[in-house]
Amino acid sequence: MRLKLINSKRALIIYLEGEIDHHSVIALRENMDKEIKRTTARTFILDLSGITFMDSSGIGMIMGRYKLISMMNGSVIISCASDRIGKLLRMSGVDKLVKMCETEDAALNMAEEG
Amino acid sequence: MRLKLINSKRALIIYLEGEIDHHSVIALRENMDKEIKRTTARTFILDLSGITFMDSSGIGMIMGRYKLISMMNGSVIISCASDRIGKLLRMSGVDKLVKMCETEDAALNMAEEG
Amino acid sequence: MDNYIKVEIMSRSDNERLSRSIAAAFALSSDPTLEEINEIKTAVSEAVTNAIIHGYEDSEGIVCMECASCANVITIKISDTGKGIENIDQAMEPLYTGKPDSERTGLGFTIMQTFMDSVEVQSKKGEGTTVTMTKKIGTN
Amino acid sequence: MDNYIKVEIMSRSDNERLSRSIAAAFALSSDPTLEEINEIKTAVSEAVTNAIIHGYEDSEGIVCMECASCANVITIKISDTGKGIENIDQAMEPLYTGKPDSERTGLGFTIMQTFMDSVEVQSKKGEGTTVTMTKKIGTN
Ligand SMILES: Nc1ncnc2c1ncn2[C@@H]1O[C@H](COP(=O)(O)OP(=O)(O)O)[C@@H](O)[C@H]1O
Ligand SMILES: Nc1ncnc2c1ncn2[C@@H]1O[C@H](COP(=O)(O)OP(=O)(O)O)[C@@H](O)[C@H]1O
Repeated sequence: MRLKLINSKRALIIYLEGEIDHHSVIALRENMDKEIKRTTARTFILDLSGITFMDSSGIGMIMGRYKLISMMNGSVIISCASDRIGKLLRMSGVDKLVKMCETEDAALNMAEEG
Repeated sequence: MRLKLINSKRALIIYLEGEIDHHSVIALRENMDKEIKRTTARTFILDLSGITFMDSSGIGMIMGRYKLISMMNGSVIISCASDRIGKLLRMSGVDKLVKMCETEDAALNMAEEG
Repeated sequence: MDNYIKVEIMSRSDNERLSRSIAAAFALSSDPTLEEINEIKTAVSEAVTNAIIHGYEDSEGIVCMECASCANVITIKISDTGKGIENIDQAMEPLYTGKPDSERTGLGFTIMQTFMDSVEVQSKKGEGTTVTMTKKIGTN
Repeated sequence: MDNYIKVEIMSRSDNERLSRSIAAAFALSSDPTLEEINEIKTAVSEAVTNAIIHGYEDSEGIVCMECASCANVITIKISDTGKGIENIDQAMEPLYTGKPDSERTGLGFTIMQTFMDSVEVQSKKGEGTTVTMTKKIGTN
């Protein structure tokens, strides 16, 4: 996980990396929640371009973060999901809750508008 | 396996590729012997730069080709062996029978001299 | 039958990755596309994760994975001797999860069914669960 | 014991590659260097090839591979129920091969000993052979 805070837009880009499954999600969830709770950002962009594998545990993790961030009145944008991950996100209905963008720039433009 | 015939030097460069074990060696041996028997080349340069794995079946295969080529009065040069494959070749004494070069150019220079 | 392996794996969450790597390595000799490999990996990951967290409820146990290939069909059977499933039809319903308090989505079986050609579940309460999946390689 | 898997593999020559991929995938969680992974793969390839061509003499059989990790030591046990070795000391001598007419080098055991920290061979004529190898990860 790498982070980039875009102060001008109060947006935090969270770059997720590697394989996301029930095992790796445990540490990832903890790290993300810590950052989500202490940042000044209001828009959270989850950049999935570095994800090489993801199963339903990843979907659960994204939904969980969506709930936490919504509770804090923040919003979530998913960017750079591969075709396969896009399919999983649609299957689970995450795409109905969360905005999805193909590029980081598009996500940042949305952050500005929102 | 890819081949390059350098007519001016009567040298045939044989580029070996992928994983060499007891399984893959079966087809490889057959292909190599066919080419060795029909070519006009006298010097055979085995380029190992494309080998990603090799065990003692590969050593046996190289020794077998050395014997065949020697019987036909040809000579063998090994080029571009990785550190690990170099170790295997020294363990087996192949380096005593066959000239070893670090680059293709060095191998071709040797072919000219020989 | 063309080829067959049987693997017994400890029910540790870091072995989810190992299991799907093994299934992918087995499938390789059927010359699948990258997409097909990824679909197999995802389905295996779902079934093995279920065995670990639902079957054994994170306690120690052995997950067994058998892979067989016959012509261009790959069959993967994943079994545990854990607590079993009482109502299989309900368990397979999309979005049903027996662990609503965790971040489970209830989509494991749905994903297996989407990515594989067939999914069959056998289970008996207290005795364990076997999931058998097949996939034809080279159709898309 | 940290982790353990047991794999049963058909004695087909194309499963030599599968076995070493599985051993490599198992070893990954001990955080080895690329060099260490390659040494393990080579040793496993030698032992599995021996089981297939010497143990079963290319007939059908099951090769069993067990991998265990304990702290930073990986133990790999490869066994067959094939024809066995009459004289183990002789078999382990560098350059000794029971198949001088093929292109075998007689270096299999020597390579296992060079690339692993210990190699132990148990065998009984007519009953089969078990090769147990260990390697400490993170020493070079
Ligand atoms: N191997 C298993 N052993 C026991 N129960 C299982 C097993 N696999 C699945 N189940 C049950 O079926 C339910 C649905 O599974 P699934 O669709 O994979 O969703 P999830 O894992 O997100 O709960 C699980 O919540 C669990 O109650
Ligand atoms: N699993 C086995 N079953 C029966 N014989 C074996 C086995 N492994 C090794 N041997 C015997 O030991 C000899 C030496 O083995 P090795 O050093 O690997 O060389 P190579 O495989 O090149 O012959 C073999 O030729 C064979 O006679």
